[in-house]
Amino acid sequence: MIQLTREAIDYHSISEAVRDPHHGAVVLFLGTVRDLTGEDRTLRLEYEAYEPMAKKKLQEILTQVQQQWPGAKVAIVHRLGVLDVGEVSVAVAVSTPHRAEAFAACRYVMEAIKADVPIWKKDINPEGKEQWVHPEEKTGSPATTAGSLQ
Amino acid sequence: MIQLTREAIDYHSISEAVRDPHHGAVVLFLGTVRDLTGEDRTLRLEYEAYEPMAKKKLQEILTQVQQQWPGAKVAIVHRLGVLDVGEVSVAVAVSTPHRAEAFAACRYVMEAIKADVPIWKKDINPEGKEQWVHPEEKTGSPATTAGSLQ
Amino acid sequence: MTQVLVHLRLFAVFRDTLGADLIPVELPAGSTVADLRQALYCRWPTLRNLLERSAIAINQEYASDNHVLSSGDEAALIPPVSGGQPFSPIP
Amino acid sequence: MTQVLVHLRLFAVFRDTLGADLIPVELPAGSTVADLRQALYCRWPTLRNLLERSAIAINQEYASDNHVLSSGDEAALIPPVSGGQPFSPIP
Repeated sequence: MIQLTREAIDYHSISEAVRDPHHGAVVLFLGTVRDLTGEDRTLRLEYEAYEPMAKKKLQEILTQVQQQWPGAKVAIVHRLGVLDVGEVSVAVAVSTPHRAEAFAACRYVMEAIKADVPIWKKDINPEGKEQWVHPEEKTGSPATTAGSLQ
Repeated sequence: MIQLTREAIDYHSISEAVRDPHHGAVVLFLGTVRDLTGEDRTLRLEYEAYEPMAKKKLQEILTQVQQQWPGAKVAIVHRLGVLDVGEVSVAVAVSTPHRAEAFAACRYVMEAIKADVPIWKKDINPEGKEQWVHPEEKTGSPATTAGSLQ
Repeated sequence: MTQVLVHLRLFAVFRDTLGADLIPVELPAGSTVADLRQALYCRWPTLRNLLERSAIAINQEYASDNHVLSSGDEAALIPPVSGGQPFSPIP
Repeated sequence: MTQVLVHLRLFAVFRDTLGADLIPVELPAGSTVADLRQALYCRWPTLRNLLERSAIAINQEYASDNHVLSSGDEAALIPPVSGGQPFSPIP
């Protein structure tokens, strides 16, 4: 299950959605808006996506998870728009028969989202200064995604 | 926060309890009762603890987490008594500033619980056969816990 | 036809800085993603550093430099995604 | 005093098999956890394999074989815990 939403994420329903009588482990990850990055204060974050491509990339991540952990149940919801400190920006729930795979698959999904899915955030500080967060690493570069490019 | 309970675990409240405006990551693990182990069917599990020692060991795990990941917020709840397939037997929620530590600390807690906390389960199959689950590995042996023994 | 026209979507810092979310770019027929990059470097020299760190997607897929453009392609300039702390290796 | 009396708590398979949750064990003064183990092996020879895989806790702490017992100690026989699948190394 994949969703981009402008509403608060009901993460409880997401973890319920992946539960399965054959599966003994559920791992839920929540990304939440932090008020401090080093010494810099954050008042709000604004998330923006290239929506059709983001959905396509998230779907590819689900496919990759199925290849590595067949039968895993996965739900991914990412929030868009303006979020206050403490709000949930992304929720990923995974269930598998045993715990090692549930941790590994949930972690895999989060790293893949952060590396490849076109969703950006703008940091708004208490003084009203706005700044897009674009880390030094290059996104989706041939160097990191060459395998899927040609 | 540590709890042994004979009631259904309200895991949503546990993940809420560890949320923190300084923390950008929450990882929740749920252990649930699986209906199949290999080809063996499970109808119910019964969990039993050496309660005062289990609480003491869980408290030690919290201390170890604070040493490795200072400031992490952690909640551990383990269910005791008879559980049906699909029910949650253990819930561990961790929050930290960044996701890598939240995954690592939650995983650490689960491995430590499974290795060292005196809680046992009895498997009851659909034919009514009951069997305590005591894996081949030795629990709390000097070989694995020597560091804390002498 | 000796020209190829692509519509380039802009997001985040590019959209805010350039004040547009879609701009048309005309290039000679047979141009590649590398040629599109060069055209963007010439058009917005002050954004070169960020452009170099950005990916280009063609029809919602990350495209390599030697990808040949077609008229009507949906192109998008993808600045580095939010990332969080530097990625640790997946265990 | 030449004897030490410990109260041994039983759980899970031991409690079910032996039909008791607390049994007194008398040993010579100065006995260690290793001596307690030997006494249990002698008393319940058919459970030896499981006893060997079990830990002994003294006053709610895992005890090494050379730990010397005191009268009134709360001892517990801890069969292997539920575990789940074999532990993979913590990343």
